[in-house]
Amino acid sequence: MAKKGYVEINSDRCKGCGLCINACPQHVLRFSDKFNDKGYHYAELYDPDDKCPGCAFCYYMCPDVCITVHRVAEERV
Amino acid sequence: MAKKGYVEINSDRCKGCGLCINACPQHVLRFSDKFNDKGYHYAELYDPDDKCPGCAFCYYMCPDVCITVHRVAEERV
Amino acid sequence: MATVDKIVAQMPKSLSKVEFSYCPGCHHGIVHRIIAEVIDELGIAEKTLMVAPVGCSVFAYNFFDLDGTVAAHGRAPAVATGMKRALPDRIVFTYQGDGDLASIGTAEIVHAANRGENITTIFINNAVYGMTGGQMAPTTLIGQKTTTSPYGREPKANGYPIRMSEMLSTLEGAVYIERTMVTTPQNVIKTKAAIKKAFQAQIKGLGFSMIEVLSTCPTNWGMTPIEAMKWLEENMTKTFPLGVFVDKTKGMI
Amino acid sequence: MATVDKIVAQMPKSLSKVEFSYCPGCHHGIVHRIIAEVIDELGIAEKTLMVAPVGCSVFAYNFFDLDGTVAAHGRAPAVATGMKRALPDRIVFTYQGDGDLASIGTAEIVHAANRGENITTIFINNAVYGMTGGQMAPTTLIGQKTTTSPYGREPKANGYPIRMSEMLSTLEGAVYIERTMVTTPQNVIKTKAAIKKAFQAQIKGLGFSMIEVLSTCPTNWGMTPIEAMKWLEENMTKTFPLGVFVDKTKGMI
Amino acid sequence: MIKSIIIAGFGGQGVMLMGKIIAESAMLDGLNVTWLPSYGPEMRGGTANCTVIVGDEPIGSPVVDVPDVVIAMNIPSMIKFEEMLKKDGIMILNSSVIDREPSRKDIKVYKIDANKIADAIGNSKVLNMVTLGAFARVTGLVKLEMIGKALEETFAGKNKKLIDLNLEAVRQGMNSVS
Amino acid sequence: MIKSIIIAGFGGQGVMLMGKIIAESAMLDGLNVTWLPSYGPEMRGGTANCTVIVGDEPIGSPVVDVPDVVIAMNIPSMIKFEEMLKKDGIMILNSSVIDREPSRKDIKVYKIDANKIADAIGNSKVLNMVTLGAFARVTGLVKLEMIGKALEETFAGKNKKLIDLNLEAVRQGMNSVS
Amino acid sequence: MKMLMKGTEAIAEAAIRAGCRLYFGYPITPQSELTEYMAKRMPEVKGVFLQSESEVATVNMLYGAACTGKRVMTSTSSPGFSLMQEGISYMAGAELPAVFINVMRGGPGLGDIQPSQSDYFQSTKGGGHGDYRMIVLAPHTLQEAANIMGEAFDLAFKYRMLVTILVDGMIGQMMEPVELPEWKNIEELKEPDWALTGAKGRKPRKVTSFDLDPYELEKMNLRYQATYKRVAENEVRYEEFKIEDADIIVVAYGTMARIVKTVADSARKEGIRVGLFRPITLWPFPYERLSKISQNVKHILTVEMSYGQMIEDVKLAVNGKTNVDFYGRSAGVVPTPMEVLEAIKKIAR
Amino acid sequence: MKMLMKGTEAIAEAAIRAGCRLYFGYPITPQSELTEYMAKRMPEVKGVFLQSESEVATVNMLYGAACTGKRVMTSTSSPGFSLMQEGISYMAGAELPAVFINVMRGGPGLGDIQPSQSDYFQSTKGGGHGDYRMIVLAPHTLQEAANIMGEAFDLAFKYRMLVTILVDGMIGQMMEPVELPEWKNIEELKEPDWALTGAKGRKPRKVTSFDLDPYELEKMNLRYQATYKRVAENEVRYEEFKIEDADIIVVAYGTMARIVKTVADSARKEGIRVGLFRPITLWPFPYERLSKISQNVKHILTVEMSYGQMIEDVKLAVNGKTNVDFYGRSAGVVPTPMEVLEAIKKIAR
Ligand SMILES: Cc1ncc(C[n+]2csc(CCOP(=O)(O)OP(=O)(O)O)c2C)c(N)n1
Ligand SMILES: Cc1ncc(C[n+]2csc(CCOP(=O)(O)OP(=O)(O)O)c2C)c(N)n1
Ligand code: SF4
Ligand code: SF4
Ligand code: SF4
Ligand code: SF4
Ligand code: SF4
Ligand code: SF4
Ligand SMILES: [Mg+2]
Ligand SMILES: [Mg+2]
Repeated sequence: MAKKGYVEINSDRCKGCGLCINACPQHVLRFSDKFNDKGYHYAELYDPDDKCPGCAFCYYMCPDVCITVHRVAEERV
Repeated sequence: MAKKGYVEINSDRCKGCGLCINACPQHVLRFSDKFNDKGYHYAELYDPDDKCPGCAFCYYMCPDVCITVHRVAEERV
Repeated sequence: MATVDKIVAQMPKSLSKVEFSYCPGCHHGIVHRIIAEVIDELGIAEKTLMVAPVGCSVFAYNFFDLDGTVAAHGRAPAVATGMKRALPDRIVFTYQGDGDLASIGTAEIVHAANRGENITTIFINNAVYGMTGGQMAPTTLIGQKTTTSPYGREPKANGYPIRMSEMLSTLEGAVYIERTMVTTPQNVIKTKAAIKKAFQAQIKGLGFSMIEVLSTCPTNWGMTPIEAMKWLEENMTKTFPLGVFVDKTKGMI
Repeated sequence: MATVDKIVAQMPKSLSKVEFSYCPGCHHGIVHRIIAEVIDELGIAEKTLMVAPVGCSVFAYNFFDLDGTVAAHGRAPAVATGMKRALPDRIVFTYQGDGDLASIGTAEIVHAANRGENITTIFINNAVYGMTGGQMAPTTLIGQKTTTSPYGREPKANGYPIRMSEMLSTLEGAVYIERTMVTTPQNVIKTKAAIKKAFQAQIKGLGFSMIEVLSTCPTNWGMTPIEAMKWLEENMTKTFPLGVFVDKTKGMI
Repeated sequence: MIKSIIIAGFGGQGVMLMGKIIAESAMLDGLNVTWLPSYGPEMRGGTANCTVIVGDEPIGSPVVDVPDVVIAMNIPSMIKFEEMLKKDGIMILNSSVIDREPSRKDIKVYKIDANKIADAIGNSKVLNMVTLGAFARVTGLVKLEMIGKALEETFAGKNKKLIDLNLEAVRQGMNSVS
Repeated sequence: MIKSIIIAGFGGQGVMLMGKIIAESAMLDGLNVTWLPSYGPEMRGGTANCTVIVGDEPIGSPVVDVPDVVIAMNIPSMIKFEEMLKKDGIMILNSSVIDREPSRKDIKVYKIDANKIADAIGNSKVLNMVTLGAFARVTGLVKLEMIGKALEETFAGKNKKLIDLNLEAVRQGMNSVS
Repeated sequence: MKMLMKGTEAIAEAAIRAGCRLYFGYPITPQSELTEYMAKRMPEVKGVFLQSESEVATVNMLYGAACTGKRVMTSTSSPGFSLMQEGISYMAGAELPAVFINVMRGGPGLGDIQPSQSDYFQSTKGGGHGDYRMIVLAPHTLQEAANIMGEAFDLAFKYRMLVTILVDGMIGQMMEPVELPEWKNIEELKEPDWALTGAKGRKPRKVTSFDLDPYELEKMNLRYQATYKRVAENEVRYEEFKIEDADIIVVAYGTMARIVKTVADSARKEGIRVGLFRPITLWPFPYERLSKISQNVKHILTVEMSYGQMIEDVKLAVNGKTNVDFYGRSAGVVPTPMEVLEAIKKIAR
Repeated sequence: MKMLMKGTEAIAEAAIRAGCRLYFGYPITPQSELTEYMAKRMPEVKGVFLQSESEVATVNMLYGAACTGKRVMTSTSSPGFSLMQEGISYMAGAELPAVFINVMRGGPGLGDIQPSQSDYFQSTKGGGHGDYRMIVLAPHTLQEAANIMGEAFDLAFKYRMLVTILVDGMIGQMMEPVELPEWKNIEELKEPDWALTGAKGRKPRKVTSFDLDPYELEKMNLRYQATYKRVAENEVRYEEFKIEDADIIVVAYGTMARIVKTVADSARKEGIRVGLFRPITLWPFPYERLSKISQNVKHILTVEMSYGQMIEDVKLAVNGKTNVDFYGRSAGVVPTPMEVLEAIKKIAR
């Protein structure tokens, strides 16, 4: 399947609260094994099956405004 | 007719506001011609026809607690 | 048969003999007397503490023959709270004007009510700052001219007459709130019943009670005492309707 | 045909890049973002002044890319009033916690609302004093344990959770008051609509508007961010029902 | 020359305005003046008073220990200020309300039936202007012409009739002691 | 003898408690002690730290310019306090989080994989006690016995298991540097 | 043209002429006439008058309005000024310019409403928390009060400081002929570069007294201290009255100084050479000048309507070089010229 | 038995032991632990803990509770103390005894939450209006703080005065071993003859700071002044540390004095004979004693966590007899021993 959407997560800014993970309807977010400089296991996208449609639920819930949501579409140029 | 009631007015304390006069249903109160030490025309009882029944309306309305209300009755001793 | 002369109404015991400092016809005096009568009737004079406000009734602690103090402007509910917490079995009441209670003392009255502080507040709403010379109060009516609303109170600039009884009634700790007036012997009697109930609520430990009494300020309204009463009845009661706003005392008193 | 990559959601412009000082999962951050989005959408960033409170959001004036200041604890509505009176054509909003707005700042919020002061207040109710370490707030629930209600809030001693939206709704100057929460994307969207409406009311010059947002304080509640959201939904909403308490904007916006 | 006047009476008797008109008239006459009121709740029920100083030198203290003139509009005021009055000083009394004599013998006393005169004019409120008239006549410190101007200033924008009424009261007060 | 220790880390790492247990253990051992925290919002998100001084003389200032020991639980803390450390002073690092080296060469550095050891014990929160154990072993300033008593005091009324868990963490921390 | 005006009114009108178009206040005797005057006058000059819900609200409204870079003021009396202390400290910390009028009355507590000078410490040493100062001006006639208003605003903006006009109930309540100052053209007042007005076409600005990092907060404090130093160096004001040949110098301010002028004349009639040193800026206090003139004089007498507050500054100035005596009454009692003369005679003996 | 306690907790527990059963307070860093401790502890000792809606409410609750003759207290930090100034003035005027704890933090305004000593003026000169004083005690160790609480209440009742314990965030936040004082038997505390308790079997009593007649108010004020004089004569407290042979005497209080003790030792190691004069009562300030010892000494150095507040009292004491220098930092920055030593060396040169 083609990628419809994806997110970028500012891992430096992330505090590992998990609200995005909790909100993601596609379950494509998880905590990283790694710590960021603040010592948090930050959130990361793990979406091997391209399930993320860019619904932005994670964005809505992120208290630290870490998430940028992209949508990808085939469009006529 | 026999006296059923009457009022005593502390004329030193009276400030001549007239609330008692205004409230008296029998119209037996009036301003004195004289000034008291404060310079007010104090209220006085003028009840030649013994109309006052001691209803205490004047007492209720007096903001300076000047009025003592008496009721007089024929009673068996 | 003999003629018996009985005194049926006279200065209540809980008033001291000190002459009131109020202007002629000012309703503060009527309400003082009512409170004293209630205290006498309930037999609580020896365990009552009064808190006077800053306002025309600043001397009230001297007019009552009770232990008493005067609070900083607006802070009577806090002072009363301190007293009541220290001596929970005493009766504590505050006496406050509309500047005192509805303006500078807003936070204190709201939180005393919200805590259900077991005190009683007598609130004299005369739509004006009496003592300082007739400035606008938060309860001043729309269009009413005062020394600080010389062109008449205008909502855009000065807001609206605040209805404290209504507002405080939204708070859970308030058990009895009523608005009355004292313009006729009849409503003097009603006011007395209300004040008595408020004190009884406190005696029973039910929580916060307040009686708002619409009152005249002939001096600053620029009216005779009689005119002032008419004005009150005709104008103030429209903005501030009389009535009971909360009563959680049913079956408790 | 080509693959087009569009950003559909990202940090709004009205936020500065400064990292928030909030604990992980704290709802303050969500509400900040919503406000910034609304300001961006309304295109008012260049004429908006913000007033931060004392509380965890004390740094908020740095988190927004707007002219701003921080008011003394509880006094944001007074500060905002000063600003708005000086510059009536600017947009002024306060951001306040429950200790700030519902406790020490009671008088200021009541009178700003009553004056119909043409400002907008965002009120974060997290049932606790976050910044100072989890003390009881006036909005703390009955039975809730905090550092100053270690045995659980008990109405006899500490009074009742105060419902500010309900109380302020009794005031004539308040034109729009709604209570929301931000526990799901859906109610984040609702909250955003409410905040937008509040700002629009101000833009139209209608008067005082306030949005109360029920929020979590995972740190002082001693819960994970997710637990905290559940607790909020299950407990806080019972005492603080969501809804619109006043809306005098109909047909005006 | 510096002269000090204390004007005292009961709240509603208009003593403050009387003082103000005196000060203003003197100022219009080119003199230095100060006017200092008692104020606040004192003015309700109790006595109110003001101190006016006029002079052709700069005035330092607006407070006065020993006034040259006392105008007393009621009994408590007479009692209160009598003792302060300068030896050979002038005391003007509103005899409509004050039914006693001052006790000092070393002062000059003038009595004005101010209420009565005012009532006769048809407005009981102008008793202060009546008294002011008496003061002007007795002391010569202020001139009728300046009083007229001062009244115009004070009631600027108000009814012309009011000014006339007050001026008439001043005149009658002047005559009452002549 | 007076020794000063700065313990610094990230808000949730339990540095305050670590300091308190050190101070309390030393006190129980008959020494003078002070404990001084950084506090307030600093403790959220940023670094938190406390200063502990122990000694057999009276302690004047609870503030320290040049600590004898620094315990750093995260990178910002290491950077911040490294430069203050006394020459030949001791620096104890939580190597689970700190993946770099201190730059000074004139100090003694001990690395503890505190998170990992704590996780192994089964409670990630006890990483502070693990570190405390290492500190005790390295400096000899506090004795295991007193740490036990201090833990009992601190968790009085709490679960006995909790005390055992913490003490076990201390022990493993001691062993980790032996 | 001179007009007979009340002190409160003269001050209010002069403030308006000095460009003040925002007034926030809460009634309190003996200054309510100032508030009332503003209520009447501000709408006429298209200014803003707002009666606040309390003095706590007032000072914070002032804070907000001052943030916008406009000329703002309030007036109050002693208890109200006490309530403003937190806000004053905030404004000082945020370097906001504003003018306060404190018409002092008898204290402490509810006290009375008569003239007093017992808030000297509160204004000059800082009634609020933290190391801050405000400029304190003490006029002694209504003319001086009217004249000083323009200066008060100018100083406030020049240094980004609070300015308090400290007068007592007597100055507030008395009437005197006053020649009102010229109108300032408010169009010409330019917007300060720190004012919050909406970040249009520029970077957002922040106004605050806050920094959790003590080293950053210290920097802010050092900036305030540098300002205070500049003010102390440049803005000291005082009046000397017949001090050239004086054996006794009386130090007094405001109403008290007025009274002392009368007394100095009477004393000289009795052969006692009395002069008056009148600080006009109570902060910055004229330490240097007073230090200098105290060297040649036998006695210094401080006279206050208080139990001795300014005397500490007088002593700090004199620094042991000569005797510093005190005469004062408080609680609303205004010393009469006669009793001050007595106090002088006692020293002269 | 010594216990390791936080300063705030040691003070709170000592207050309870001293008979305090009524605490009103509002949270503020760095003293919230005191409030929290009281919340926990008061119910255990059948006392009253009430979290007020604000510091303005707090001080007025204190006023009410103090009216009943009981031992009452509150605690706050700088901005909160500013908000209490009106109420403090009222309590002083009503001659109500009560104990305040001000755990000072960096100012002015919101400032920061780090230790500071910049509220010295506010407490010692009167942050509120009117001529009043309160007794100000400045302990420098937790043990001293705990010990002083009983005395604080005793002084408050003996003189019917307010007592403020002025400490900084460091004393509030640090832990040290503390031996808690003995329990006072509260049954034995007798009801004062002015307490409002309901006029049972006696004449009604009135508590007030109010009299509209200035001459009556003056009488009240003269009574306060007489009390203050008695306190100044009898209750001055200070500590002298190695001053016998000192060339330089450092004057410092609280935390700063603690630090100076360390510094004095280091200085002596470098051959500079430094002593410490530590006022324990900031009001009444030990003017006399300091005046006396300053005669034999080359230099006086005042060190404060402020830009110089106590130094005015030091100068008033020294009165020109010797040099008075100053070193201070403020805004929450605590001078380190090293920099104080530097300051001393500069003078010693
Ligand atoms: C802190 C403070 N601010 C202001 C005042 C001045 N003041 C005294 S009474 C009063 C208002 C009184 O009005 P209200 O409460 O309505 O009582 P009333 O006189 O009308 O009965 C004011 C503003 C004061 N004493 N203290
Ligand atoms: C006058 C004053 N009193 C107390 C404080 C301490 N203080 C700072 S924030 C705060 C409460 C914050 O609670 P809230 O308003 O609910 O905001 P939150 O932190 O929960 O978002 C308090 C009491 C202060 N800064 N100033
Ligand atoms: S955009 Fe939607 S699906 Fe994609 S990661 Fe975020 S929440 Fe999950
Ligand atoms: S919601 Fe934001 S801060 Fe929280 S884990 Fe996700 S990205 Fe990180
Ligand atoms: S008792 Fe009744 S009838 Fe008699 S005077 Fe009074 S009001 Fe009139
Ligand atoms: S109501 Fe009272 S005060 Fe008024 S006139 Fe009658 S007696 Fe006098
Ligand atoms: S001013 Fe008004 S409220 Fe005050 S005593 Fe007079 S009439 Fe009553
Ligand atoms: S303490 Fe609570 S309110 Fe404050 S930032 Fe942390 S979670 Fe948010
Ligand atoms: Mg009123
Ligand atoms: Mg909160």
